[in-house]
Amino acid sequence: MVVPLISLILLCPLAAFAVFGLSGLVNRRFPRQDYLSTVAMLAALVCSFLLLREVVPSPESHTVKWISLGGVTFSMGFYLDSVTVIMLIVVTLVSSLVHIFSMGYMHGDPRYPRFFAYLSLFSFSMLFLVVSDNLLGIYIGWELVGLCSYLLIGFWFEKDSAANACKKAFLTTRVGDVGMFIGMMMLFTKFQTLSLYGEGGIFALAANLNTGDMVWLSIAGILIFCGAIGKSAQMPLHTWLPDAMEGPTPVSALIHAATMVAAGVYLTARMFPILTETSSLVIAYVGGITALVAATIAIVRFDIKRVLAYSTISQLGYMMLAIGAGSYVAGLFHLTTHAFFKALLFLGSGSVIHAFHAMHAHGHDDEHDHAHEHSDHDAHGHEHGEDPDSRHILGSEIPADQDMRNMGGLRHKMPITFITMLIATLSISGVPFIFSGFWSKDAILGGVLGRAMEWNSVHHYILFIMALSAAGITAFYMFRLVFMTFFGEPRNQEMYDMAHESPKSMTVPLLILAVLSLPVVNILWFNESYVKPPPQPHLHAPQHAYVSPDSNTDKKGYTVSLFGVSEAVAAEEEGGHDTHGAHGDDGHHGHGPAHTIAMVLSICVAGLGIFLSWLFYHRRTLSAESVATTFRPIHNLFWRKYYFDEFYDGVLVALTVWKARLFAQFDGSVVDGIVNGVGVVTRDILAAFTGAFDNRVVDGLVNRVAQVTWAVGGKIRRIQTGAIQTYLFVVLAGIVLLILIFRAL
Amino acid sequence: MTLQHYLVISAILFTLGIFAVLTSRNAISILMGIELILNSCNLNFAAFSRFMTPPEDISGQIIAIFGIVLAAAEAAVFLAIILAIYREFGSIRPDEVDTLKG
Amino acid sequence: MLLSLMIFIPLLGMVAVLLLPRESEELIKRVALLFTLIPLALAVYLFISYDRSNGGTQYAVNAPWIPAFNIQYHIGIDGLSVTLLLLTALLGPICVIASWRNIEKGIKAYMALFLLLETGMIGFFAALDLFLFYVFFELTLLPMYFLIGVWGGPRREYAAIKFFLYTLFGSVLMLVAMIAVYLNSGDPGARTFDIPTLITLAATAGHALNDLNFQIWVFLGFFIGFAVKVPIFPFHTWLPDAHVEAPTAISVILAGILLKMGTYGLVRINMAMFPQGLDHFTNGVGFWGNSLALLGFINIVYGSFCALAQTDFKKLVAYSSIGHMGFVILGLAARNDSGITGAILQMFNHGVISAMLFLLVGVLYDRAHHREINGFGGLGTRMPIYTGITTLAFMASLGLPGLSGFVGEALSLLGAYDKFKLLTILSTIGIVVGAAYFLWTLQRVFLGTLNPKYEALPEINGREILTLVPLGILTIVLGVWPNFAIDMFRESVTNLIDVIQAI
Amino acid sequence: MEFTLKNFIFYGFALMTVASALLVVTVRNIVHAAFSLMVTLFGVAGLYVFLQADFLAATQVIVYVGGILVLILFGVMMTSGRLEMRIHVERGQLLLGGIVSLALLTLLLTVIANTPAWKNLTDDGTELPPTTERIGELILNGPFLLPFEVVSVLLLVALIGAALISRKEVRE
Repeated sequence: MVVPLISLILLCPLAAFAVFGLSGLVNRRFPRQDYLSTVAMLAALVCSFLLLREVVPSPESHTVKWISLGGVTFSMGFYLDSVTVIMLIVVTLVSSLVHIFSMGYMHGDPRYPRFFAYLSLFSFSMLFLVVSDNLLGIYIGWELVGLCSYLLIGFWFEKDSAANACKKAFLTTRVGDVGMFIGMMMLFTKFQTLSLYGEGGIFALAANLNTGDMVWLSIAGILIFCGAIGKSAQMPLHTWLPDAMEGPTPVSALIHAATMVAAGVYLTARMFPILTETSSLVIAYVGGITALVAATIAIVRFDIKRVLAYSTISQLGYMMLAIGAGSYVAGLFHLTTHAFFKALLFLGSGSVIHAFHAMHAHGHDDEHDHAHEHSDHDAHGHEHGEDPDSRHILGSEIPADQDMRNMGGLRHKMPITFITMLIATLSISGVPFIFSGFWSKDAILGGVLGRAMEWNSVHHYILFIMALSAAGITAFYMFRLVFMTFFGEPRNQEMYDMAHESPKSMTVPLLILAVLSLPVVNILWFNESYVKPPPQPHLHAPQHAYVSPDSNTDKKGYTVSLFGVSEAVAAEEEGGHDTHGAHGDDGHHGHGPAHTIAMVLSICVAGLGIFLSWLFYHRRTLSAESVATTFRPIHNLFWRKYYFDEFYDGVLVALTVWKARLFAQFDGSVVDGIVNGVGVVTRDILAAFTGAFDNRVVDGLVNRVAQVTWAVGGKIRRIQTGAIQTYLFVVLAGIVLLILIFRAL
Repeated sequence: MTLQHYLVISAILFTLGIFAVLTSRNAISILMGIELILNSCNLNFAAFSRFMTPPEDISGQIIAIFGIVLAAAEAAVFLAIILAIYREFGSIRPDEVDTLKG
Repeated sequence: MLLSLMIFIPLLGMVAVLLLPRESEELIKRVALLFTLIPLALAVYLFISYDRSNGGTQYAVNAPWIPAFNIQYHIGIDGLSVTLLLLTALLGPICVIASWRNIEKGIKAYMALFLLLETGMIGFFAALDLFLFYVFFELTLLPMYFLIGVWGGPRREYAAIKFFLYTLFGSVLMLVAMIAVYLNSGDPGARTFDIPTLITLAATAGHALNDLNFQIWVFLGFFIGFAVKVPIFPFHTWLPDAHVEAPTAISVILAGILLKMGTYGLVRINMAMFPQGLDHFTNGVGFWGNSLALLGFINIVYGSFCALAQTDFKKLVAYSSIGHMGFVILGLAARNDSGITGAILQMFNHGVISAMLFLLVGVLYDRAHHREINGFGGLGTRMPIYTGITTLAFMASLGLPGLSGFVGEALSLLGAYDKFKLLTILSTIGIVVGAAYFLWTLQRVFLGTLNPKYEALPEINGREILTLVPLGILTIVLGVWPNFAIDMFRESVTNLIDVIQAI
Repeated sequence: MEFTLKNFIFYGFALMTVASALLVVTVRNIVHAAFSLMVTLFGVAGLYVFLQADFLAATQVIVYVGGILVLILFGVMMTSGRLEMRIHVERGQLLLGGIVSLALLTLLLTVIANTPAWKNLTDDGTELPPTTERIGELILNGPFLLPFEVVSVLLLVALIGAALISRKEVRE
């Protein structure tokens, strides 16, 4: 039952895309691509839920030979454990909702069918990535989602900014992917396989490595993680994600918030068993720094989608931090909750943007044209088309319908959007108990603090503080968003007057997602043994770490109740693996105090953030402008996004282009120049015999040869007087000479 | 009258023919030079036939006869060409007819 | 017999075309198409009927040709040849169709030369006698020279002569090496040009061909001959010129087949016949031991960066070819399972993909009459199907998984990493730069606002789609199911590795 | 070398041949040259007689003097329009040609003098039977039949060709 289900899950969206591709080739549109794609996605969703029922006390995997060489075989297959199933459900669920939402949002777009086809292709790729049981398969899905991301970011490719953004996204992630590929090469060379599971899989083989190989394994792990850095927009490769907001908003919700960017986290989690202390720490720090930096940048954005984009980066950093700190389950848990509430936030913002579009449409056109975001941006692109790059760097050009400074007071106009977005905001901010985000975030904080206390590790204390600050900042800027958008007085009366609630196709997905932002989602993590962190044979606690005396004897694990992380005592089959712990779980040793402390602290910082936000943006007792002026340098740093774009555009891109030009010139002048030298020498020697040659400098040995030949011919042809007598004379003289010579011999 | 007498005469004729062909500025005198050369060859054939082969073998003479025939044919064609050239170039000086000049 | 038919049917077609009156152009094209379709049918038959479990030579024909030098008409195919034969035979009709409308003068001579070229190419991949091999190698040169020099762009004469002289330069060295091999193959009277025999002799301890120094020099001779054709770094400058000037279909053949002749030669002659020489250049020790991989690396990175700087669409594709052939060299240098398989796959895939790319450039050029990348913009709105196919080709070329380009590249790199760690890691720069130049081109040509000059540009037509679709399908099929091709030459590769490792 | 009449006559012919050939080459008037050539041809015919090649001698006279020479004279007339056309000779060419010719002559003479097989082959003076009949046999009924036929076709072709080339072009 498992195999056909998985096949169905993969094939449904693929078929939807194939219909589009084939119909496109013959220039006939399939009439209802939107329904086709949506139905395919819903079918996949149903199959995923069926799988949930099927599954699965023990992981299941099936492989087929994909490439078989004389000595090596590369297999393709799927590996189905609880995490896979949860991911499948998350992906299909969000994707289905986004499909439905898009039917309203994208209605009237000239490339409306294509949008759904791309969504289908994306869903297929993402699902393929999720179920793959080997690195090659993951890599394939990985690149394919990258392609879809490219196509969808550049969906409105008439805009120069979109065209730039999609290219940037693909290239930036590809840098990370190359790192991942190098990591794969390392693993392959060592183990002669790229399969992860089973007897001959990488995990089983890596478990047997001795300590001498730890440096190697750390490097390999970090390189694989490079792929995740790129795809999950971690520092320093995060800059593509904010630009990716040039894509249609449902795309931002699906790809750049809920699923694709989370694939990096998923990959890192999959790689959990081969992480060592070093690579774990690197991952944790990258995640922690990303979480903090992106959050600070988000504070000063005015583009509603960019705020959410930086928020996404920040939350992804959170998940990385969790996995790096050993909180496997918490990381994935947060991935799930984040997928829903962030998709909700994006779709909500899409709803707002859509409302403003409608204004334009009514203002300019009687026909109800919903493709205004598109046309709007198009005009925008024309206006500023001359210098897209500088626009990017400054980040100051915000489309009017996305600029929060034009919003305000919308809660009256768009009640459903408002309510649902508020729920999501409360969730992401970590407002306690009735919102899912609180539980997952708290699990991470507790896990990190737990490890810090357990290992007595300075690193993990630092990471905990980073995470905590990020949580506070997150609460602050998310409420800033809500206050600026939905509260207060309308800042732009004209736009406000035209705004309206979105159609049902858009609000229904919002409502569903709002429900999913409540702890109901935790049901996925309900069964105490449902998700077990895999063992980490090469992760050892430092020598000075406090190891609880019962760590070997207790059957430990991690439990998530209906209301999130409430206790953490359960089975850990591999418990006796070695004496130093090797518990790749959620720091349950320090659970008691750690989780309590973490929870209290996180509620405090969240409350502080919300309170400050209220003061700044609702009560306006504090002025954001004056604070910004006071801390001008810091504000600048945030505003300019830590100068990453400037650095990349000004240094790396320029350097690459410069190098390319250099190489091309080198090709034209030096490579030919070397042979030119040879050519000149050749020419001069010949000149001594045949007289004057023309001294023109030519490029290329071939030219030289031709010219030399030409010149020699020019000289020699004088001999061809055309007078027969001369020929005869020469012939005879030659004969005489020859005979004389040979007689002399 | 040894073989060498004839060979010497033939050699002189040959050389003179060559000289004429080389130096003459008139196509017809070149033709005459060629005729000299052919004659020298024929003379050689006859002489060798006389001195180097058994008396009853007169193949050399027959070859010489063929040579004469060829000379006749050659002269006819040559003169025809000369006429054609004359019509084309208005001259039969070979140095003025140099279309083949490279 | 089947193989001989396949070689000489295009020649027959040439005669047929020459006998037709100059004026009946449609008929000429149809006849040419027919005579390229027959080899395709034969190639498909060979492809299907080839015994995959046996990597040895099949369908061999061996007859004396010039007995005085013991030269034989010896042809046969193994898995590698049959794959490339299929590619050749496939590109034949595609190129004829691609030339249907845009050859304006002398279609008769064009088709005749094209058919001659096809004979040369098919013969080359089937030849098993060194002399025959060389003859077919040179046989491709002449028609190519005329096809570029007569039907090419504005600087066609220059490009054609450059191409001709360069290749001739290489093949002269090859000839010298070939004669050296012949003279050392035995006592006078027992000398041979027969490739399988020579391979056996070269592996026989104590034989003159088995000498390390001899093998190194002969390896170099052949190598330079093939390196010009591939082309490998310092010998590549003919390629951009030839591609830019050649008509579309000829560019397709040039990139699709002629470049493969170089790498095919490397596998067939250099690797199989001179394993010690190969070892000397690829054992990973010292400079010489890394030299072949180094050349592959230089090709990849250098070609990619040069491509990044181009503004001529066709030149960009030409330089990208240089980059992609670098992966072949790198894979061959690794000389292990995945390396060689990857290299061969890359050969085939590059043939398919670059053919697509050149056809696509041709489509654009036929409409806009220029190839300046910066002169376009926004074509995506005007020509959606064309844009879609181009995106597919670009993605395949930049190594997107799921499309064929990836498999070859990935296997080459995986194999090469085993031996040349640093060079392989550095070579991955080529992957990023490759993505960069293709995406940048995609953006400059298709994305952004539509250049008003091209508002009336017609969409790609059915005939052009017809040339692209088979290649596109192959790209996808081989990307999804590479075993489809690998099955053909797996055993042959194993045999080759046995030969290499036997030293 | 005794001074018999026969010898005398031989040397006379020889001298006549050589001297007139020299004239052919040196005289400036082409008509004179042509007539000198006639003398040379007669001289050669005489030499043939001494070689006991009677048929050959007769052919020489008939074909050369009767045919070729007349042809040449016609050629002179038709190209110059007057009978005393000058032969142009340039000094440099003369010098070079002279040097080469002299060298050639020296070479030939050296060869003639130094080839052992050719030495001491004296004409013993025996009378041989007339050759005409035998030549007729050989040509028409012997091994030379085929060459003879070929040559006759050649001659025919040459004559037709000559007529074709020299005829006035008729513009259509």
